[in-house]
Amino acid sequence: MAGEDGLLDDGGVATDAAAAGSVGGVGAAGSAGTSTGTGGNRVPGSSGPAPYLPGLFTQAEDTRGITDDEIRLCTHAALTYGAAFNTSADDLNVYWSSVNDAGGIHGRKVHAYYENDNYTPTDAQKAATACLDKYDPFMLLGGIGFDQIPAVRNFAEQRRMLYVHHTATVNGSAGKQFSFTALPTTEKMGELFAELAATRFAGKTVGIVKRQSENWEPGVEGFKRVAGQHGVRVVFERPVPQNKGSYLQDIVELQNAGAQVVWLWLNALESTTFIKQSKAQGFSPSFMVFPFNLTTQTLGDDALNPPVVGLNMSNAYSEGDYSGPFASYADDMRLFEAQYRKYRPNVDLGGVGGDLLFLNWSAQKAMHQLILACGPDCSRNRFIEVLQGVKGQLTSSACPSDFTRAGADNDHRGGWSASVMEAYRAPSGSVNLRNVATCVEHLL
Amino acid sequence: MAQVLVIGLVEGTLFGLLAVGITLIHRGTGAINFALGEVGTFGLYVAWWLTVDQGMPWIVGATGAVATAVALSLAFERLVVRPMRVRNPLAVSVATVGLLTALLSFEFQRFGESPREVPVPIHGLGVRVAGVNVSPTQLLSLLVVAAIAIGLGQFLRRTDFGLGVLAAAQDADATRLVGVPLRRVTAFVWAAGGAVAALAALFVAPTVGALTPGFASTHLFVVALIAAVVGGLSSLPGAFVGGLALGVLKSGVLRLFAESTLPGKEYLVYLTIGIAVLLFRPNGILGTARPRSAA
Amino acid sequence: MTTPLLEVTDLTAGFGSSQVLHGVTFSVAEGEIAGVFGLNGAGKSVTMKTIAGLVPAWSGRITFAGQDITGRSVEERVALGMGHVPQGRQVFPALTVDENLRLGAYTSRRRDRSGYAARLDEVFARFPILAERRSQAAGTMSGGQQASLAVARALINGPRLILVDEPSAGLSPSVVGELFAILEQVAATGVTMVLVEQNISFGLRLAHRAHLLQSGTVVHSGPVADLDQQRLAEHLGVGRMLGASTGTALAARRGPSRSPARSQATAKERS
Amino acid sequence: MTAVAPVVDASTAAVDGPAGSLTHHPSRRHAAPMTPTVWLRYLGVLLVAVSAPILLGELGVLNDTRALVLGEAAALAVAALSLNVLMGYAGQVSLGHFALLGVGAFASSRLTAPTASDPVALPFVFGVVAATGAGGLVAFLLGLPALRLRGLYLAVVTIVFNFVMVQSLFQSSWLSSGSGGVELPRPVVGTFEFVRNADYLAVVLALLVVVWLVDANLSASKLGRAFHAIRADETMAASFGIDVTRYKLLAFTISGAMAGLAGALYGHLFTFVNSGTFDLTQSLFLLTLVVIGGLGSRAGVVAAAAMYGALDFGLGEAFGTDAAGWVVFGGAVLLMFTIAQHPTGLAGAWREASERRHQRSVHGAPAEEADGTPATPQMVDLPRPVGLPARDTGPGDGPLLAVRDVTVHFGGLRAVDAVSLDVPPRRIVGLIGPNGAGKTTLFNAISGALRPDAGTVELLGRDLSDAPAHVRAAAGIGRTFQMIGLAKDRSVTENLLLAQHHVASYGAVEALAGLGRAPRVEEALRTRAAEAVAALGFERYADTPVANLSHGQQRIVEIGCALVTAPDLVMLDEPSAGMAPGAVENLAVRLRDMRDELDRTVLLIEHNIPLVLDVCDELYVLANGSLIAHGAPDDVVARAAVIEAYLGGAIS
Repeated sequence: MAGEDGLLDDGGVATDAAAAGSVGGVGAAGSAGTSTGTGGNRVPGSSGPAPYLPGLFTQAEDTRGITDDEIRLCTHAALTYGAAFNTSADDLNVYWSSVNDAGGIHGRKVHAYYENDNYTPTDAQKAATACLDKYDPFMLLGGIGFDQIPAVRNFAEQRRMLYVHHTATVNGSAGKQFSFTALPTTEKMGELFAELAATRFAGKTVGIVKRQSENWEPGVEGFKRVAGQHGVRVVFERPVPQNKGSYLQDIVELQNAGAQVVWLWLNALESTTFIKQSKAQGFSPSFMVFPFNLTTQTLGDDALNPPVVGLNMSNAYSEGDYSGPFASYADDMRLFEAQYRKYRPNVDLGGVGGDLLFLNWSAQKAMHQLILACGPDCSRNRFIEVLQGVKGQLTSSACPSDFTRAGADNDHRGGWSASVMEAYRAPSGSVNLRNVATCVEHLL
Repeated sequence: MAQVLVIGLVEGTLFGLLAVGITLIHRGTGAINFALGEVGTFGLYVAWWLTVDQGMPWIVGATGAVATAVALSLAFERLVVRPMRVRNPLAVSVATVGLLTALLSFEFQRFGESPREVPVPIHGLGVRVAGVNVSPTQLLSLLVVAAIAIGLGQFLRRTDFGLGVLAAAQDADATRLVGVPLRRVTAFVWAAGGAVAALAALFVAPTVGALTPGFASTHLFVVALIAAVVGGLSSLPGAFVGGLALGVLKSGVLRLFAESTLPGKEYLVYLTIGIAVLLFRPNGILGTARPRSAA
Repeated sequence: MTTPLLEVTDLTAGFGSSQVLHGVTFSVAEGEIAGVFGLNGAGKSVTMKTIAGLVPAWSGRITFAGQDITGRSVEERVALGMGHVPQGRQVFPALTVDENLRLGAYTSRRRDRSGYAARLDEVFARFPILAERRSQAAGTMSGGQQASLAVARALINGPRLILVDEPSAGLSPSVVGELFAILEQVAATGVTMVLVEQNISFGLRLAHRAHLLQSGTVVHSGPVADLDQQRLAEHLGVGRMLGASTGTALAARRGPSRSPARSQATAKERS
Repeated sequence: MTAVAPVVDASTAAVDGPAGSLTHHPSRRHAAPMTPTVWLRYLGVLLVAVSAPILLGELGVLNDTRALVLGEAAALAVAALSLNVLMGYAGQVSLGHFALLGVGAFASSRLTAPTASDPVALPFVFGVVAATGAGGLVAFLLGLPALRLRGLYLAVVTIVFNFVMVQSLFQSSWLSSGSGGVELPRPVVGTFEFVRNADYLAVVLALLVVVWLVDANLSASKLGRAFHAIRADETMAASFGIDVTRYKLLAFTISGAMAGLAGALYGHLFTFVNSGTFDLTQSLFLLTLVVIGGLGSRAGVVAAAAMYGALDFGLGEAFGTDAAGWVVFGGAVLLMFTIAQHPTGLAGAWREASERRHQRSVHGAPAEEADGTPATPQMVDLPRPVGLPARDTGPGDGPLLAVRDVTVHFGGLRAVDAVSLDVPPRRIVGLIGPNGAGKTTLFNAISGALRPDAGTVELLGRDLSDAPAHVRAAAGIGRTFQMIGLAKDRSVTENLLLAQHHVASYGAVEALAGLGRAPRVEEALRTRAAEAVAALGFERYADTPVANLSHGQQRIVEIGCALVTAPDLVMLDEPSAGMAPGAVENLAVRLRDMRDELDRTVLLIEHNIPLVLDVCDELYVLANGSLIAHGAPDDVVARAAVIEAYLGGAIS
């Protein structure tokens, strides 16, 4: 099978902006702090180039991909739903269409482009190269892909290209100049999963099935570190190669080991297949996975009793269900659905990809804040300053990021919190996910 | 220990099902149909569309799958194999590689990699043996294999046309010299191969759990190929038993070397078995020695 | 002379670039046994395969039972009543005697299945050895037994003409005698036969008319009776070598006078 | 379950009989020898290949995306050349070839990628060398089962091999970091790092030119000819002194080395690969390229890779990177069409087109003269090639060839039963007998084509009983075959060069580099072949593929090939079979020339009795595997027992 990090890490369309994390309603405050050089606000479109803010990028590189009337972003992501789900660039740009119709940001229209990375490191580099050549973007963004991100990060560092990407390992980000991630690291996600096990499944034995890869393994070390401190008993640990296909042997050994909770540190397809085969064996532990509607809707009832739970860097989405845990960001959901009805009415938001479109929409909403905060004289150096100066609070649906906390050794990591979700029977009848806890740093 | 055996047998049926398909086509055409798994998967997408998407009962989906696979195989024989100027088993096998790649890339483009729910004939947990659940679908698949082997066996032995198919596999010229229309026999063999491919996919998918392009064309196909080789690429029961044997061997190896972190250990074992059988027992472990004609 | 059952005119054929048949012409009357003789490489087998339809003719015409079958497929020619005892017998080794016979009658069973049982009994009566081993795999039988199965397989379809291609090839001398008796029985039924044979004295004892083939052309056609040793040697290009022994074979032939006319009579009684 | 009876499946004899082969592109021209002007041409091409991409990169015409796609196409071209050596030249099926690229890539990464454990990383060059070496070694190991397996069965092994590498070794922790994959940094020369794809493309193109040169050298040397002979017919190859085992493994090793190099180039192009990059679908795609391009044609397979690059790039520009999927689909459909309609692929179609053009401009195809008998060619009388012991022309006392009690039985049947015969020097000895008497079996036992169950064979006092066929050929036995043992899709000259294999004294490396003894020896072989062609009167057909000649002409070429290395003993198996009567007279004249003017010794199997009586000095008669007569031809032929055997005996 075409090798890739995982068939659908988080359902294909998980694009970039979630990577950018979110910025609290920084608005005016943020921009004031940045334009030190020229004092007061410059009126957009006025004559004279923006003053050069010395920093990582040279003057020539600093304003590539941004002009007075447009800013270009390019994302490499696994757009592999194929024609059946007709994921096209337009489906992903609904948020920017509405922003552009309302006059853009500081008078600049946002043009977002997408290149398919097919889940493989080689195609990821083809996509990144195409991004640079075709669109000469202001910023390169990396969708979820444990194997694609290290490959493109390698590419971006060599080409001195501003690259903001999804989850990566701690030492993956160490020593990097041009690559940033506003999402929790692989290790942090492992630790949070351990805390989830210690709280929701206190006293229960845990079995781990993990992908055998240096991009995944650090998460398991994080998990075991925290599990040891909080009395979580790990009774089984099994590394599996990519797309193993049949997990019968592992399932039976899990049962023999008496695992009551199973943490599937795998991608969406592998998790779906694993759970399906477990249910066929009459084995129904509590599963902890990367939660996406793609998994829950394909599994249907198998995702319930007991409900599948998991951690994600953004909020769950279930079309038309604004009650309970959705209430706190119901207006965002309504705005999201309204915009889609206006710009892309034929997209089925209730389908398997609905939550991914919402995740992408809310990430773009967060990116909007960042670009806004970058001000009218936005440049790459200024953007990095904004990004690293962020000490934001909760925005509508993406968890806050904080780059100052990482300390001197690596101020390229800004993600510290995630949301806990569980599967439930949505009013529409399909099995979707809903938040249990939103943007928590610790569960203990 | 019983657990290892049962796991092995359950997984072995998957290999066995596909191995029967491989052997049937090899017997009839002398070629190895590398696209067998994918023809079955394509049929399964049709079954998915009929059942999961359109909500039809499983049997309608299954018929749709078999019909699609048969049509695909017949079209391949008519458009590619028959007009071939240099028609020998190797050239036909390489042509099936073309069919495999074509179907695979079409499925990627059309259906994408997203896993699709698999149509399941009978739901329910099935029976528990030595701590392992044998789903009703797997039990049904045993019946299907038996039906294929017996049904096909009877058809080939009892009917004149069936006898013609057996004879064509042994001596094509002599078959024509007794008046059997060789063209129709070849078409039948490809059609039957397609049907078996679809049936195999229909009964393998529920155990795998998710339908994606190429799910029956990579791991499963390669192991089924070795199983068919173990069965001497000539005997249908030999192929099925070969599949079971490899299944048990796999679960044994995985259980025995559980700690070693080397991924895919079972494949190393398969490679050695494949080479060993081909070199020393080309007629397969179950395939009897060839009856020497006196000439 | 009645119109010939089989007529081959100016037949050319070959493989790839090398031409083997350079214009073969001969005809066979109903009820007659035609012998086609020639040394190795003279084109005997290619002639038979071209008549059967296995090898495509380059040019020339083949008519059988009044129809031009030059372009027809092998299966169609068999359905028209052409039976074959192929070179090297080519029985189906893994099928039983019963199954080999059932396949032999493929075209006639498609027309009417009822007559098959009677024809099967008739064949078993004529070949008791086959009745005895009817459920044995053909591949496990001796050369001679396979030869009789091959002949029976052709007979059971009730053909009007049987092409017998080098039946004695590869058989030990003792078995050749058995085979001769079998072919004599078949000739007695009055069915028309074209016999290709390397073993010339064997062929001469059976055939009514002989057609001598050399380097892909028929150099002589005529009744066996007026073939003498000198012309035979000369035509076959065997020259001096064929001194004594063919003479004795011919003498033995002349003993019981068998002219083609007489066997034609029996053919009429049967049909 | 009633067993469906196991069945003999003759068409794919498991181990020995080849399950048929793919149609190959018969190249008309024999490869040009490596003269200095040829070197200059390659140097020129190399310069252009290196400077063009860098220049275009500077001008911005060749941006990173375009250079990446062209780089991939160039690396695939090297991979296609490597598969072409294995499948196109040597006829060994490999459906898992991309795994060998993976071996190269991972080997190169082990040396060149800085990791936590050993931050010091070797430069790019070491990576490429390691990749080439590793590829060759692993391919050699893959070649071992290929010695006994052919066609389909080898294909099955190569597919499982591909799987084992991807599922197991490429994901093992010591070679890579699990499914995460490995890094392959771009080359650095001094301070200049080949970051820009256009610059790296220059490196790939340069190495593509080098591989092309190596492939050209290979084709123009005894290696290429030996590979083609092995693909055509291993028994025939052995009869020309080719050690089939050694050359088969050599084909795997050379192909594997090229694949390893291609893997390194591919890996360093993308700078990051994981096991999925080298999985089965990639191998099948490479196979598609090679078959569409035209198996056996260097230019064809590279053209196919270039076509893929152009299509992938064109569609990518027009419809975005998703379109690549459709390119693969198109390639697959084209593969099926190629195999069905144009088995020789692009190259074949191109050659047929150019041939038709050539046909129209020149008069008709080379046909035999009207009267069917070519000008009476003389026999090939060439001095014994250097390096062979001088031919024994003195009045030798013992027999040149002594065969004692040779016995061969297949299953129960005694094909040859304790046969002993002597062939005195400078004599023509005939061997006759009815069909199935065991003549050819005895012949094969003498020439080493099959190993007898008992008995000895001595040539000029040297015991060759245990020597394999290629050693006996080198010891001075030249032979022909009943079904014409020649590489029929190669030209007459190519066959005459092939026949001199065992006197081509230079090593494999010299052949590949086109240096050292190779050019000189090849030149000598070429002149010798030209002399032989002239002697045979075949100048007009020097470049004609043997398949296009008439049966009689092919037989003469085959006899020429048997004589071109002036063997002591010439064994002819039914040379007159299928010849027109006129040609047979001619043959008799030439056989006498061999004995009288060329002092050669001939052992002759024949059915044409007049020819035997006319030419032979002595005659052996074989029947049912044992000798029944020996003596002067006229006397033997008249014996009753002989005639009895011939006519199948009187009917009891």
